[in-house]
Amino acid sequence: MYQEIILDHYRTPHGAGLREPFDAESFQINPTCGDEITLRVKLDGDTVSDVSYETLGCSISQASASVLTDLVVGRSIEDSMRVLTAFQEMAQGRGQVEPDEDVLGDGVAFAGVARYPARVKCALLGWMAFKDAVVRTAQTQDAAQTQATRDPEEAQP
Amino acid sequence: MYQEIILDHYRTPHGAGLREPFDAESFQINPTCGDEITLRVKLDGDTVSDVSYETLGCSISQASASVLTDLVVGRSIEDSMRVLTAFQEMAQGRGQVEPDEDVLGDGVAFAGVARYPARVKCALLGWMAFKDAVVRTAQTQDAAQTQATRDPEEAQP
Amino acid sequence: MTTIEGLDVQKVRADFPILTRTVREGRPLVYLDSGATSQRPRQVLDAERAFLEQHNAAVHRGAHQLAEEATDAYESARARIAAFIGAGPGEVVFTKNATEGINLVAYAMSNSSIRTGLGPESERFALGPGDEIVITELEHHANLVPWQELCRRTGATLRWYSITDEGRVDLDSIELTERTKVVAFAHQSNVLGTILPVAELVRRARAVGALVLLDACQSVPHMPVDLGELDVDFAVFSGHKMLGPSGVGVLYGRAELLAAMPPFLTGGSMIELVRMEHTTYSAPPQRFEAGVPMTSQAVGLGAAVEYINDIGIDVIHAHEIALVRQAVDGLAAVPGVRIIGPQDLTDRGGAVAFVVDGVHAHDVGQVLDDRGVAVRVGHHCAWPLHRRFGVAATVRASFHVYNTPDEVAALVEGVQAAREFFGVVS
Amino acid sequence: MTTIEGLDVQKVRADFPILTRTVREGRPLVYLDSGATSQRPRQVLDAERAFLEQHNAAVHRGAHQLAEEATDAYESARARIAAFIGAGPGEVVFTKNATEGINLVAYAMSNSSIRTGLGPESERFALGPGDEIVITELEHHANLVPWQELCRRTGATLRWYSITDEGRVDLDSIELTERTKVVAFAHQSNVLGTILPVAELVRRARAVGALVLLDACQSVPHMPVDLGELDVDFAVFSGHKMLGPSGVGVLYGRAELLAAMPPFLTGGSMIELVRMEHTTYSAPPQRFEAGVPMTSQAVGLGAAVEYINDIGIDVIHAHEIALVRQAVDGLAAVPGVRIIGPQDLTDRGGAVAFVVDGVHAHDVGQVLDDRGVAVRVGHHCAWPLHRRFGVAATVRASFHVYNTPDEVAALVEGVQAAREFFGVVS
Ligand SMILES: Cc1ncc(COP(=O)(O)O)c(C=O)c1O
Ligand SMILES: Cc1ncc(COP(=O)(O)O)c(C=O)c1O
Repeated sequence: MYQEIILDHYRTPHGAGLREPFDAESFQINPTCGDEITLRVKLDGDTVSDVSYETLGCSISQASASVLTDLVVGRSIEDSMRVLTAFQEMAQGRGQVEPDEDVLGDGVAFAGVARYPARVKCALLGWMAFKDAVVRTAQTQDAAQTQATRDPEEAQP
Repeated sequence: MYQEIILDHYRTPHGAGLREPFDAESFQINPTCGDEITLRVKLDGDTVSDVSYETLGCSISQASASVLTDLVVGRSIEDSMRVLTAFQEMAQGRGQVEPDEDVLGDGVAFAGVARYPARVKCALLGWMAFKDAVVRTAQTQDAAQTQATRDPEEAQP
Repeated sequence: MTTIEGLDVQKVRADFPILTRTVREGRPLVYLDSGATSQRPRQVLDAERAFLEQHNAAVHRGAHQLAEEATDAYESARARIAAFIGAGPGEVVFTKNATEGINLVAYAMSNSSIRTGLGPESERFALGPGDEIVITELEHHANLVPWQELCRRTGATLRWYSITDEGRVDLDSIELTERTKVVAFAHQSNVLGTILPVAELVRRARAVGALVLLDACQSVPHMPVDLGELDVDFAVFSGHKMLGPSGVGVLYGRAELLAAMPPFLTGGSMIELVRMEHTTYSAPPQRFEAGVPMTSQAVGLGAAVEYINDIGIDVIHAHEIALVRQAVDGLAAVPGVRIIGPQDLTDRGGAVAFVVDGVHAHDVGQVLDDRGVAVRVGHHCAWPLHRRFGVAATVRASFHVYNTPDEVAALVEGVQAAREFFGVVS
Repeated sequence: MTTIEGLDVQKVRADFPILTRTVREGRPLVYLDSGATSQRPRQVLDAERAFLEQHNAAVHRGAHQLAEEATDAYESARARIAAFIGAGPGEVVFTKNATEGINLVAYAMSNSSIRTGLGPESERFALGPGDEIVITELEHHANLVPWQELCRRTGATLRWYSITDEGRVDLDSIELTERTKVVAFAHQSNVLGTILPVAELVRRARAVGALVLLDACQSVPHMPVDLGELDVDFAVFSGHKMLGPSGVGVLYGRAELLAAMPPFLTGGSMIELVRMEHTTYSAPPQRFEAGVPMTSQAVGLGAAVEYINDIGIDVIHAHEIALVRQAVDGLAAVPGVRIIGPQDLTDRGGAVAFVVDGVHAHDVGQVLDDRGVAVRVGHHCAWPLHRRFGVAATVRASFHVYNTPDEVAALVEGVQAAREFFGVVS
């Protein structure tokens, strides 16, 4: 399970820390172990321009968040959601799903996690936070637009 | 279990039917099967002068009530309680208690019931009603006496 | 007696160790009390034991290999049971028995009725004075008393459909109203054998926006049941009546309803985030499974479903119906025997209750027991129904896949013997 | 390591089939997660199977021979379990787990608080705004969330004793008042291993007339407990943590209190008289056991008690304490390991929780699992306690009679290996 790639990301996480500005933030928790992540997303039009995060968690969840930033920053929302789906399928695939390195890059290192069901949630924690934050950016934008037409003063994210 | 004596009492129950006057009445029910008995006790001083009853129940509970009247009518309360205790000990004795025919008379026929735990309640239903009714006569008399010293008009049983 | 195609009863019987024992001084056991609890085949006992000897651990809690295997076994059992009843795995909540399942819904409703600290999604479960809960007069105490208590707690009113002399629900006896919040009824009566008109009762409940709870204790073990198709909101049944372990039952709830319903039992494994001041809860089905669950029993119930599937639930049903036919005809031919419940086999399943003129049910049961025939006597936890028919107690024979025509014949003979013994032969 | 007189651990281990299996590519299983759930000896599995193959029937319902035998087996198990904990048989209520037991008391109290239709005897269980329930900050979620929910339902307030840095209850942190109605606490912490000062907490509760509930989940399976002597009002524990089956637990209640308390789950077997309009309830313990119970599981728990008695609960306790001593000393000697909980063995039992500097508990657990050592990682259903100690998760090793000094050594080595693997060796 502990591929060298995972340990590398764990020891030197990419994109760690919470940064401003951001469009939406998500807080996720793993109820079985109490691990937490706070993750922020900044969009530039349709492109993910930054992902920043703070985690309290194991090597798997930290490395996974690090790989996530590598894979989604600079991509369109649509593309990043495609990566997310591929990662999730692999992680929940119980070792039966062959991962595509072209799509998942360093993410393929997590294929082994799929054989440890109790750790799948760790690998997915950051991804769930990312998904949630993206949904929130959409909501905030909608809300902002709706608000804007009515009362610009209240339109704070 | 079905001793000839039991069947005789079942077919020709002694003392069946509800009679007046009486000092107290008890209604008992067996929650597992819904069997019922209403039993009345009339005392003459310290002596049980009549026991009358109406049952809705199996042969065992009917025969047991019939035997009960034979055993307690004409006895002192104290004596009848002694018989009750002996009957109960035998019925709950799981076939280990040797019944005393001198005390229990026809009641010894119920010794076999003790080996059928589910039927013990049937055999005891009438006896529980008798015990309860005797307790009630004592209460009514107490109440009557207390009342009597205060307000004779309210002293109805 | 017709032989049911594809069923070798003797082969089935060989799977049930208890059926080879004798009772009352050497008489072969004739077990006709499966309506109270069924017996377990070797396959179910083996599955539970294999789990305990190889995979046992606390589920949904550990990260070690045993814990993973145990969680897997537990969740696979849930999926198999869900498929058996036409439900999604997320719609199956494990309870200790059917009784807990009904109480769960009733308490979730009274919990919803205390609105402090709850979101708007639980509002549809809230009750108050003037609201009504509707059941029928033939219900098992398990589908009566929890509703009485819910009414006591919330001020709602309990109403019920009465039962006709034939033992059918009298659909004209009451009308549902806009205040009817729940309609709860048995799929099949555990006394009369009557199968209730589910579709019609669901239609009426839907028309007034009431929730429907189906007590499937006597249907799921004996006939094909697709809860999705029946379109009920909740349903309950017990493992021990379907060749599975005691200590495990199922509450089925439509996914959307379980998602909106507040919890009942609270504690470990059903939480999302716990602080001393406040707790949030996980998604169903976990939200309704507090504490370490009946793990090996769920696995055993999964094995029971597999056993039933291997024989075929329709085959089991046909076999039982043939036994019911034989029992009803055989008993009705005994003078002085009155069958309580439909004699007509339309919409009727496998419980045959009866009284014998001049011989109390307890005495009939005793004579049968002395002959090795195990039946149930009493009110079978349906006291109001017995009162409705003016009897304190009935004798009930009930069947499962392992019963034979010879056993039914032994029942009928035993009833005749009881009449002779108590001298009521005409 | 001292050998405990009268205990042949290898002989004991031979009774537990699962202990011979291997995990993760052939490594012998080192099971150090008995605090979550224990394993079952052959004797318990055999007792349950013998019951099911010979005596299985619905208890307290049938009049046939099997039903009598089943009732006998069930009630004998109750009597044996009662004797084991210094209680009368009428004071032992079977529940599905300890969690249900605590919920039972909490719901009986909110049921009492709705006074409609109740007698004066239930008044002592009634709660309202201004009343207080007191627990501690180290409780398992099972002894926290049900009280939060009870407070939500009744308007009462939850308060708690805080925990000192040493992992002891800070008896000065709060004062009980005349409004304190319940004081509920663990006998032994499932994380820290701390044994709580029962006598002192009972004394304080009595002084203000509060009821005392003891969560004995981690004490009854591991040390001699006499509930009568401890003078608590209620206590709970689970079968699966004491070498017995899952799906069965016990609520102990003082006879006088159970007699006065209204029911929780309602349905069959707990009634006295049922009408559509109104139901009356039977005496305890039946009043609190609605529906067909976990029959074979109660029998299995009775067999577990017999198994424990044959070894001697004091022998088991001494053995576990020796293992705790070895684990605490061994782990404390590993650089970077911090034990959460008392290192002093006074008033301390067998759960050893710790963190490793620079290595997350999940990762420690994974390295251990890969070596065949099964421990639990996470918050162990005591999230507020973890927050109190500023950690999200700990590693917990817990023991039972079948564990050996070699296994504790494997734990300590595994922790060292985890540090090496994650490169935090100093
Ligand atoms: C101290 C304590 N209390 C309560 C519980 C809950 O027990 P169960 O999950 O068996 O209901 C546990 C175990 O999980 C425990 O350790
Ligand atoms: C129709 C019906 N409903 C409910 C129940 C209650 O089931 P359990 O006692 O397993 O909870 C039974 C059986 O006893 C039943 O036959």
